[in-house]
Amino acid sequence: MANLAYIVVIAAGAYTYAVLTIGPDTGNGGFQHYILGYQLPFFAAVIAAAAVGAGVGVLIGVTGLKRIRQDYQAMVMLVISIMAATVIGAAPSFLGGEPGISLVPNPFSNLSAVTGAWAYVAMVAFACLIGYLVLRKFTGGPMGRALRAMRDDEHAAAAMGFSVVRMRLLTQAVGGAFGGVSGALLVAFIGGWSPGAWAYVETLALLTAVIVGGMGNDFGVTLGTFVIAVLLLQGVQFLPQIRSHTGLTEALGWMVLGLLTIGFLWFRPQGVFRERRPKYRLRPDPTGDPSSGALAGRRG
Amino acid sequence: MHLLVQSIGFGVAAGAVLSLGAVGFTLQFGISNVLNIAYGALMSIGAFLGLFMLGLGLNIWVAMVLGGLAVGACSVLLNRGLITPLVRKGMQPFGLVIVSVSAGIVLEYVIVAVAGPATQSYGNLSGATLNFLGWTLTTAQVVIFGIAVLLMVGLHLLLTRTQLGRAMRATSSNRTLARSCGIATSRISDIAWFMSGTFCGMAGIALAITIESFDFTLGSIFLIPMIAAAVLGGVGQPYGAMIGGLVVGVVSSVSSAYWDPAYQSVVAFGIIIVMLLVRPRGLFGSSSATRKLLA
Amino acid sequence: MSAAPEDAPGSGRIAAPITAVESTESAGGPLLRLTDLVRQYGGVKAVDGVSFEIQPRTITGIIGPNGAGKSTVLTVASGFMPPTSGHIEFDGRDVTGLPMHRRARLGMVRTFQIARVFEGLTAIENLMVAVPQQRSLTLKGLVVGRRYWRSEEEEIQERAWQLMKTFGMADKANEKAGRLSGGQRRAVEIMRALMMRPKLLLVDEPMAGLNPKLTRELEEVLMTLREQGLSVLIIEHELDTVERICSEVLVMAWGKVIARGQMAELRTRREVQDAYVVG
Amino acid sequence: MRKALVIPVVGVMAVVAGCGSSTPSGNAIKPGPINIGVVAPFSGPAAEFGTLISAPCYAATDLINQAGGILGHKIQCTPVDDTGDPADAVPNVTRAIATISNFDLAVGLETNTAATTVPLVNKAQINMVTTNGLTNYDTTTYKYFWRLTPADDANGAAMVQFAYNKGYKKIAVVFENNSTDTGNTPGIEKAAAKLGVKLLTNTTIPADASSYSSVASTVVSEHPQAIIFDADPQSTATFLSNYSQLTNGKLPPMITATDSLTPDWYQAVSKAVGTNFIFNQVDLVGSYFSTTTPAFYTYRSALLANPKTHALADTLASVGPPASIYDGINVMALAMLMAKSADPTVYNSYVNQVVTPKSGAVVVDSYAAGKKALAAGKKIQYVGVLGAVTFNKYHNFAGAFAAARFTGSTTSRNAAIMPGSEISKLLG
Repeated sequence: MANLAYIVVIAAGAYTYAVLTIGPDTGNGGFQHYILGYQLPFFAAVIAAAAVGAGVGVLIGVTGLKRIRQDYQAMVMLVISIMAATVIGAAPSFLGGEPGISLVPNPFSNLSAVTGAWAYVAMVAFACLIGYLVLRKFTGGPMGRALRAMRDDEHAAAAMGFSVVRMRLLTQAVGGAFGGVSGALLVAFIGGWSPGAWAYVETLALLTAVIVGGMGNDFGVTLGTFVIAVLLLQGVQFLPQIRSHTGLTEALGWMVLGLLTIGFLWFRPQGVFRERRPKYRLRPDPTGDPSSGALAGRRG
Repeated sequence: MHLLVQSIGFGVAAGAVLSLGAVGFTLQFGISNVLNIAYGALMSIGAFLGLFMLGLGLNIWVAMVLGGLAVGACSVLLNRGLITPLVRKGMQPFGLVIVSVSAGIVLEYVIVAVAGPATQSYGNLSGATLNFLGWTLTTAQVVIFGIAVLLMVGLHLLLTRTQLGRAMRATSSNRTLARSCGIATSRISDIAWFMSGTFCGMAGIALAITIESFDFTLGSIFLIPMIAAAVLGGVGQPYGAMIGGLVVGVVSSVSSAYWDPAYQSVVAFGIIIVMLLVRPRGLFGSSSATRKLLA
Repeated sequence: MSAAPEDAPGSGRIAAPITAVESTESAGGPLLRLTDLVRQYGGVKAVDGVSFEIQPRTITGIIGPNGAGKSTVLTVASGFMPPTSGHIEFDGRDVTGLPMHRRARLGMVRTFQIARVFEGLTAIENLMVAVPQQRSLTLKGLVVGRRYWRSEEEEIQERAWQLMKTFGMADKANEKAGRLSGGQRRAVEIMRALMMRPKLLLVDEPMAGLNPKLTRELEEVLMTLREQGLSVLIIEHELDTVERICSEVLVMAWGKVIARGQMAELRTRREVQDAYVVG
Repeated sequence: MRKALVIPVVGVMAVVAGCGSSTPSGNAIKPGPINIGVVAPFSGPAAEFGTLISAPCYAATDLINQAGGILGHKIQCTPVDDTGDPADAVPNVTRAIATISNFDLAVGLETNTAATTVPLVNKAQINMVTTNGLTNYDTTTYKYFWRLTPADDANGAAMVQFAYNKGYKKIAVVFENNSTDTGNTPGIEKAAAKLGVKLLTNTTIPADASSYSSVASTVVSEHPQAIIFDADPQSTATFLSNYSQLTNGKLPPMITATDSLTPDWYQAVSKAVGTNFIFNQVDLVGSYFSTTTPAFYTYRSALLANPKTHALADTLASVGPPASIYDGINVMALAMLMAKSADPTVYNSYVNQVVTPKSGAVVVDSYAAGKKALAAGKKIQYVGVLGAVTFNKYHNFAGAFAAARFTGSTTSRNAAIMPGSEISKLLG
């Protein structure tokens, strides 16, 4: 099940990176307030963001352990993500409140804008590559098989001797660490972070990406993220503004997003790319006749 | 002390609107078993329909009834056109939540496309201010409270005294069993969606009257306290939702008087999470409703 | 995986999984012992003071009318649900407070009343996943990678193929389990349980929905497994089946065990007949 | 209200960078018009603000083009949508920097997004005339940063000064929890302490709550002589109607910021508590400029002449930030003429020469006049709508403040003027 509070993990990573690199809040005329305010080097802060992301992921995961119906769980997750944004927004001296934290340092700030952006893309691409390789360890092979089994039926998995709690928290921690890193990279690029940047609707956009791409397919998810994020949401910016109707273009973007989600769930719930399962081949074995045994091919 | 009494009064006034919305929400959930997040958007539609009808020169209370019925029709359409077909396709509850979230967003931006994103207002309809029991309420708030009470009593009579009500309760507690007893559950479901939509639309217009100023996000902002009320009272329990609405209203009002008002909405969030995780049946829910909730 | 000798005519096809069963003579005493087991739902006692033992290498049946508490006994025994009171001992060890997955690792594996397969996995993957302590799922396995767990994975695959062939489902191995028929799902579920090399198999109405021929074949499987050292606790409605395979039968009604013994003898007992009539 | 969307993916960045391969700024001027990027929200809840802040740009560019353009180039306004959200603004502004040719001046960069957009624009070496109120830019060392409006804390101090002048000694303060509004608070607190004005409730409220009755009740119970209040239109209307419900329709005098002078605010508040309150009890405090100078007439007639801005002419007549953009564009355009280059790295060092008083300089009040004087080989001093401008070493200029009263849904007239020196003393 997709985690509707995932955006909180991204936010946690972003805030962690921000307060660990930005320096004390008395700087810059003291116009913003936040805790910590260290000036750690980039990589240390990213690692810390991963750790905090993992921690927050596990915390969210713990609430998900309670056996309630999945739509209720979805609701709890949505509420958690809205609540987290509200609480952070209402506490101005904790993480900058509603205005958020700005002037977060960029690791390439001494390069020019364009070179810096390219350097950043290169770095993010590298991070993605590493992330993909780590992810493959989890989604491919026997580990992926076990996780998929748990996703299909937790009770049956527990009956098979799997510690559902441990595996769930493990996946939450790994997912959380990923979210934390992506939050850190994002905030280092943007330079600022505020509750408005992680409203629950952003979760919907992430979810649409996953649904369109195909939930069980790493490549599909990546592709979906590109299609949705870049083409749709950024593409809307290139449309001519309809002057007489403020907000119409923007509204169209959102409607397309919503309809796309519904349309895919309706017509092609598996997404553009299906989940693929490995095929195993039977070794040649002269004694076995594959189709002759008990229970073969009969309808029960 | 005076502040406490007063804020309880505000809470009751806000709670009446909340109850109205929460009852509709919980009624539909109880019978069709679908968590409808698009409910908030339907509420906004109700508020904008009210605005449209005020523009036509209708009386606000007439507009409230008509708007409610119109939203009821929208609600049935949503069920027939989207939810039921997907349920038939075997979509899981989690998928349905995503669908209703998406549908809600689409509906909201349909409002933006038609009416624009600007802030709207019915104008000052609150009437004279009334003082009693140390409470300060406007005439409109009292009328809305009255309407809410009337609707609740009406719903109570419908559920307990009529054949339809019995059929609805039967469907709510066990759909399969009800169907095997010859109850046309899909028709009951339609009726539930319609009634839910009607409550929703009326709550939207009532909210727009009391809040004075609103935009297309009206309903989705209000959805969280409404769900909190429904969850507090036990999901699927109309009576629970009535009480839940009042409790959530009073608690958030009192909390914002004595605590940082910025945290006002956090109270509602807290109620939802604590209730669902600690006592999912709600304060008034039966254990059969609990079994529905548990996976 | 040792070879599957074709040494027992008529039951040779299922010889392979049985060698997978671990030695059950470990503790000497009864394999499973339930003492004064009570399970309440709200105010209702679904199980009301049940005590019994299961010896190694036996098939024990539970019969009784609907609502007698049979499934609840199995559910509580497997650890899916905690008992309200009472004790559960498995293989000489108190497992009352142990969660289901820990009991499964000790060798007590259950199947479900309605077969539960991992629908997104292929049939053979359903089997291969059922080795919870495989190396590939450890931290070391994640870090070191394939060379740490490859040989074990190959062995698991080999065993899974043996079972698939035994149950005659090798041609369905790469089919998504979600597309299998009810009987095939049942088979996958039982094969999956066998992959774990259990000492005790808890099965809930495995014959439900199977045609008579299939039922007989499954009976045969279970009996061969027992000969190889497995114990089975089976809930079954079909009394003929129970009579054929069970060495001991418990009759439950109203949450209590009202009679126990051999099926043939029980059929004649008055209280058993009464329970069925009333139920 | 719903914020617009940030998508935390590499994809966006890739597109940004992909577009960016072509045109690093700061090169010699290319054929085609010179572009002024109007960095403001054009979508999202604050979209109206984008229209308002574009108007002075149209007025200035129309006049500059009528005067023959700059160095043979036309000049035009190009909207850059910052969506009102600091995080969303970054990709859009980065893309604009990379894709807009002859992007030689940016205007706008308002408070909500300034913290992320100003550093970007500065780094891209593009001059900016910003209207943001962040106090951290009071002492900025950004080379390309220019600001002709006061920081928010000065505005807060001016609100208290105004209250003090009116004789209010007990004031309640209620702000919405956003950057602009919370930026006022330090100034309010400092000024209140210096002037001996007692602050009662001093709280922030969340936007768009369904009721503010409890907050209102707290405020009412303290009997303030006036209330300093700033929030979005919807929340303001709800708060005021909750308040009047408690006091039988009696509302205290309200002091708010000039950014409340919008049709949306007027509409929402007038429907909730009536126009009488708006016309007689609301004071809008903001920066001041005279509406009787020739420079103002030129500005106003340019606004009236363009159909896009015609309807806004009256609204803008007393609002400081748009006027500061108008003046700022003229100053920058004249600096380009003096530098004989539209390249910010070149003309930036001429900006102060345009405005500082010097002996023998011709005082000019429009681009056309300045261009003529420069062509005649004279020194100039631009004195525009805001009057004489002098930038301090941080490229900041804060003029006088005034309190204004509504005279219509979007129009106001200045009532009380407070010298800038008085306000800066309160903050010192």
